[in-house]
Amino acid sequence: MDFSFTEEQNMLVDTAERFVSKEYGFETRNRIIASETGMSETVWQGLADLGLLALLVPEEDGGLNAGPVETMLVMSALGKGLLVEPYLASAVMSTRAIATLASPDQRGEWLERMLGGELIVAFAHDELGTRHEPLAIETRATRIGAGYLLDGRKSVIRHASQAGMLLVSALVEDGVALFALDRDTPGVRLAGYPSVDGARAADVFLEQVYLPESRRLGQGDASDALLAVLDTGLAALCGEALGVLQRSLDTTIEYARTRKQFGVPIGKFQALQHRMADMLIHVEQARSMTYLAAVRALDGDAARRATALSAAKVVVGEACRFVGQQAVQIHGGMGVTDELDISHCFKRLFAIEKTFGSTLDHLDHYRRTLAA
Amino acid sequence: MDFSFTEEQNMLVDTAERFVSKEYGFETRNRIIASETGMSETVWQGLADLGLLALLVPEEDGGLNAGPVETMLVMSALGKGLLVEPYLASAVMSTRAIATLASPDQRGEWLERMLGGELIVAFAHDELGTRHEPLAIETRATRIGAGYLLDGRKSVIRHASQAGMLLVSALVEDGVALFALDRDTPGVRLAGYPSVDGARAADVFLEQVYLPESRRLGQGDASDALLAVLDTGLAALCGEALGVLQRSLDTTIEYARTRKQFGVPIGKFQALQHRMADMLIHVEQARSMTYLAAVRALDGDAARRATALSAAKVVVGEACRFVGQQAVQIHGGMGVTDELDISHCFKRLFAIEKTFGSTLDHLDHYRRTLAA
Amino acid sequence: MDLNFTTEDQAFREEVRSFLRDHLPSEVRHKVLNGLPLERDDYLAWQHALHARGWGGPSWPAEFGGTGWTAVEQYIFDEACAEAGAPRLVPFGLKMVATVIMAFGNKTQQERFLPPILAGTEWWCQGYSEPGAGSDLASVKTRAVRDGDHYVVNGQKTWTTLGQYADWIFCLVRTDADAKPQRGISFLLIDMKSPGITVRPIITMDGSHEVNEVWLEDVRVPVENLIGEENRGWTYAKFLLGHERTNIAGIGTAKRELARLKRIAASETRHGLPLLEDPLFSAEVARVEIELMALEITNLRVLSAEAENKAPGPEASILKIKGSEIQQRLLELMTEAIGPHALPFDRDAMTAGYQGDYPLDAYARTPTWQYLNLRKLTIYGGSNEIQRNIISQMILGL
Amino acid sequence: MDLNFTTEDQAFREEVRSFLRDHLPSEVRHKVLNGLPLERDDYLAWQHALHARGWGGPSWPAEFGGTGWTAVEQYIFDEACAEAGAPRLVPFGLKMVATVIMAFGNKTQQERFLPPILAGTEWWCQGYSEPGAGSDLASVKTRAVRDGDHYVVNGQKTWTTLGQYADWIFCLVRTDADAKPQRGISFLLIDMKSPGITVRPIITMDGSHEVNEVWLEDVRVPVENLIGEENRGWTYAKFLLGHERTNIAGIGTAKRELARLKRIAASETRHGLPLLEDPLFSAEVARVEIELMALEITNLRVLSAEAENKAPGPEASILKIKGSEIQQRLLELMTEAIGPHALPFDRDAMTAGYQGDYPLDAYARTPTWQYLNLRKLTIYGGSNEIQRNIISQMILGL
Repeated sequence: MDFSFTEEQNMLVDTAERFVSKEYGFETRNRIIASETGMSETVWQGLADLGLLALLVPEEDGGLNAGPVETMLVMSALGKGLLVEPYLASAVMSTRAIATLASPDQRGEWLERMLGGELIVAFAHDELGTRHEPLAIETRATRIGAGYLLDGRKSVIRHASQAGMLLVSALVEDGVALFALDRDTPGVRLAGYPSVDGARAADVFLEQVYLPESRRLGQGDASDALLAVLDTGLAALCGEALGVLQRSLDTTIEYARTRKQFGVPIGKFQALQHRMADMLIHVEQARSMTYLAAVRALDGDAARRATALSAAKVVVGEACRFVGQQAVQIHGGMGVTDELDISHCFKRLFAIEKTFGSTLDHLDHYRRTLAA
Repeated sequence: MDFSFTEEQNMLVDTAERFVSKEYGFETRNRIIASETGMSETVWQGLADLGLLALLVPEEDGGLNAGPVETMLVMSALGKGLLVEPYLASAVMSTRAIATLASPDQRGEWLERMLGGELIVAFAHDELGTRHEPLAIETRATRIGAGYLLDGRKSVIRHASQAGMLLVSALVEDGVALFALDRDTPGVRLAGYPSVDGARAADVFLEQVYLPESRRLGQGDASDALLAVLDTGLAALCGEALGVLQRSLDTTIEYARTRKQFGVPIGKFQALQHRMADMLIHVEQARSMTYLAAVRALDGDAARRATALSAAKVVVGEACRFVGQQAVQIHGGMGVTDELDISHCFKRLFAIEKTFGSTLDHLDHYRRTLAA
Repeated sequence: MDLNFTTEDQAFREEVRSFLRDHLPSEVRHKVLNGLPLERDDYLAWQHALHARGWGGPSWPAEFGGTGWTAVEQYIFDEACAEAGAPRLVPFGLKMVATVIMAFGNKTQQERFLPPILAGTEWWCQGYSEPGAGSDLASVKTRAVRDGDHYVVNGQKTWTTLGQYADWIFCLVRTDADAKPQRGISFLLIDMKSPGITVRPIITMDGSHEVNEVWLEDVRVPVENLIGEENRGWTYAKFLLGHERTNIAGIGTAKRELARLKRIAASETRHGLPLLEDPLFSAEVARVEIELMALEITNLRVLSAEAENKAPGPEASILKIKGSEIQQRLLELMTEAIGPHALPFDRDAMTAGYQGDYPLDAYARTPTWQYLNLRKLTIYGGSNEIQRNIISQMILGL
Repeated sequence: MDLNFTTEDQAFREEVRSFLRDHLPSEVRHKVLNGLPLERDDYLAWQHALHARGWGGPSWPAEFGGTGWTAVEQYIFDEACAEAGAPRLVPFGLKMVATVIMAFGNKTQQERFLPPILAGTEWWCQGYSEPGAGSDLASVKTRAVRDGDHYVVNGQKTWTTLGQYADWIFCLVRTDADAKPQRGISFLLIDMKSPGITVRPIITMDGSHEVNEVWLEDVRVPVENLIGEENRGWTYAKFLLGHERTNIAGIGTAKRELARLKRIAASETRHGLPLLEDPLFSAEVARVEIELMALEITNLRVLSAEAENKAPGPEASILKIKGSEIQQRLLELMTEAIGPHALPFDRDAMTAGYQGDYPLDAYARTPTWQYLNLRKLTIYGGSNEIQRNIISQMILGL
């Protein structure tokens, strides 16, 4: 049993935190989310330069081959900065999917450009009904000649409009497959919009999109690999949540220490004191489960892994809701304005709670395993 | 719309409250619950003398023919005294059942003795599985000659050992029937025990118990009447809860005003202040739903009535739990002792929450009606 | 005891409903029922319609041109309007400054200011809160110094709701700096067109422009715009705070939103079952529906006690606390019901005439911004913490 | 990062489990697993068994005859014991007074008092709380006046857990009435057989006799029973309060009770379905299981930080708050699971050898008294309100 981090891991945290605090201040972020593309090329290149985009890339492809613990640590640091760039989608989930499934040729073609910051890849898996059942895919890839025709709709795909390539999950004859799709392939239409948390997303409509065999990742049914990627994403998301939670708590404590009402700092009011104690408890319980999620993210037993990750998402999700709402409440009127960063934390926590299944979805999943 | 009570109703409250505060002090009650029979004949006779046992008896049988509002008011007053005598079972539910179903002969035989205090009647309906489904009866009455043979088990029947007669629900050929059973009828065995709240209860085992036709109440399927009696009981129970809740809140407020810690009354601590505010909110919401339960208790549409009563039980049940637990918590160490009345309030609130279906049972019932 | 309205009250409700069917502008109704943001003209259109019917002042006594309705009638009216999808009545003129002018203003002030409020031709906003004061309203720093026939006002107000539309602002100003905090405050009516007034928007986290900062720099206000006596403004402000209890819980609004939640939950599915039949989700809907049922009766009890002139207890605070929590919960459950569709957030798609290619079901477009927007409910109008303080002071007397 | 115990630790756990299988008396195990009340001899039998194995002092350093285990080993031991159905170790001797004697007692005191604690031949109780003091431990009123070679002690202690079995009591007494509250306090060891000591039971709402009032009337205590220096007792008491963090969350106990809850929920049904498959009930079980899972890791994190000698933060308070809430919730859910069978309450039926005709399934006999009994968890050992004060003081520093 060991909750300490290696020197390398601590350096990684340091690197990521320093980058965020230097390059990703509140004003900078506001400019980025208001910009045309909704992300910063400079920031993305900065992440590439620090090697952070290579985190999950295998060594033989020039990467760091790091694991879920490192991913969690980096995500947490980026979460503290409320980073809206496509790190989770491209550097975590898509990288993991390619590293797991893709052929050497494909890896060569994509990973180097990804870790260098040239190629952003969105992970286009979710559909209208996916939130509750990860394999409820309706998009179909029909074999035609030496390739496939894809039809379907992917919904609320983060960063789709910022990505050069999309990894699309689809039903094939022998199960589920992942396809790599250039965004400008004929038949692909994006309906884009901002996400509540400042990032960009889109629904992706696929109509008779032709892809050659070389654009399919791996052979046979990729369900297991897909689930593993989704769980990697969920564990990483918990890491991000932890960063946002910590920032929300710290900001609230600082506000309560300094903001005066009726002549005393509001942190002197016992009702608020106890609420902040409860916020801390939520954060610490979320931290514990985020650690668990990281450790279990590579568990080969998919059912056991899913149960542990559902448990983590429940605790993290409850924390997102409680800490987010109370942070705003304790900030009073200032808490609901766009001017302070606390409302931006609130919105990211709200979005995280709804991503990859809500607290209620995961509680429901977990409770169904009890009688088994 | 009118939330005031008539002069008669106010007098009734006054009568019942005066009786309780004069004749049912904490010490008296402690003696009663520790006594052999677990109830006081004197108190029972006192209730009879005040006419309170005649409350639900029809006028033609010498009673007051009062309705659910009067029942609620009296139950609330008795609840404030944590009365352990069989008022709900005998004077409310059994009286209502007899008044509704029994023949003139039967009414003549029983009601006069009941309102005079001579005859106590327990309502022996619940079985091992009844809590969730009121009509899930397994006790059977098989016709034999001019009578019936009863077999079955009634579980957690309050006051069974104190009653001269039991009203027993059983399946008959044409549905459900109620039978009046003297406690000493051959084949009846009671396994008695104290209830957590100081009252007495028993499981009632019926083995080949012979009853003549004259002991069956009414003809044909009595399901509707039985449900109506159970709902009358539930509405009355909400009334009792209200009395216990109010006493618990008042006691806690008084304790917090006077008990000092760190040199100040504990009621000065904001965390406790807010908790008491929440207790008050629970009590007031429970009061509102208790009123609703009383008003709807006679609704002829059984499904609509059941839904309203389930809603009431949810709000009252939540109040029982929150107010009971917080009252004890705010009393600190003193709250868990047998010496103060607050722990006795706590136990009665606990028992009420579990009676006639728990909060969760009723929430489940209610939610199933949403999609209908 | 009778939980039903009298026959007369029921007939009245029918009359209101019938009026709503005929005269509530359909675009406005559409916006309200679908949670779309309202604009100035939406509020005004509704006020004009009411005024045309003689219902411009539902809470006003007849002598000032109001309806003279009882508290019960006002409640019925409010509830029917909310359920039907009418916008709320903007309270700053109708319910706030008008109440003070009627109670403490002089004849001239009453004749000058009340009719345009009723007719919806002058828009009022509130100048109470100041930066950093939060719930501590008595810590007014804006100063008014007498200079001949004028006061010269300097200071800053904040959280001024819909101040960008306002023709007038009523302000608490400090006229005696040496008196105790609550003593030296006066109540002034100020023309928003006065030189020296600057309105700056505060954008809230949902992207709305609902509240403002109002800067007052050497603003000259004629002394005849002083309400009542100098230095007694706190009394008038407090009178107002204790006055409005009829619609504080928002029962009608909550009922409308509950119906909307159930419509959404009937459309969305989990494991192939409508969410309204999903055990865990439907249990949450049941909880809030039951809470609301209880609060409605609690509200009726308060009305009934008001009708009997019983001394007010902590009821107003109960109504505020539970009402705001229920409304927030309803929106939270709507965002839960639409799942990942709670994330897309395009303000353009939240307008009534939107024709773009936003790929969401119409019902999924607005819950999120409303959820964000309604965080304010537990903060403003006396935060829920302040309300719990009030309750505990009443019951503990410490 | 590694959430698993080391191979050595896992081997150690197996050793403890094996010992438990062979040496935990089966009647005692039966009582604990079924929530039946324990008696003096149950605790002693277990302490004797541990002592025989050399494990009488799991938290003691080897130099005093203890096991010399690390904090992690102690945790593993505690958890394995609790899960297997061993009684808790009565802490007043083993964990409290012994810790103080080891740290601040002199050689004579250590030799006189420690061995009988280890062997389970002398039973200790705690004389801290006084009537009316609640969580304000420093407000000690019991006075000790020096008279030659003795202190003469007068006063009253309360909430003295299992004092009816005790041979000795350790007391906080006031030796300087003029000093500030926390200054003039001394730490005395008092023989319970001393003339002038009266023990009166306090019956709790579950009908148990667990706590007592202890009256001291001119009790003469030899000065050699003073620990450390006169008037420095508060320092020793505080040292103790900060000392014990290993088992504060009760993870092992909670796991055992969770398993019991699931057994009950698999037996009881609603609408024909085992409660463990009932959506609403199983969701509640899931919630508490997940909370416990998180708390276990939080506890391990605290242990790990302790092993690295990191400065303690608010963790002990987190463990106390969540641990007590989880245990209370588990019992609450058991009473929910047995439904109306939570009402019958016959203390006689809650004894191991009961042969009467109590008509309840065995598993339904004890949850209610335990639910009542465990209300104390959020009150004693520093109430959860005090714990939240501690946390907020640490994070806010106000």
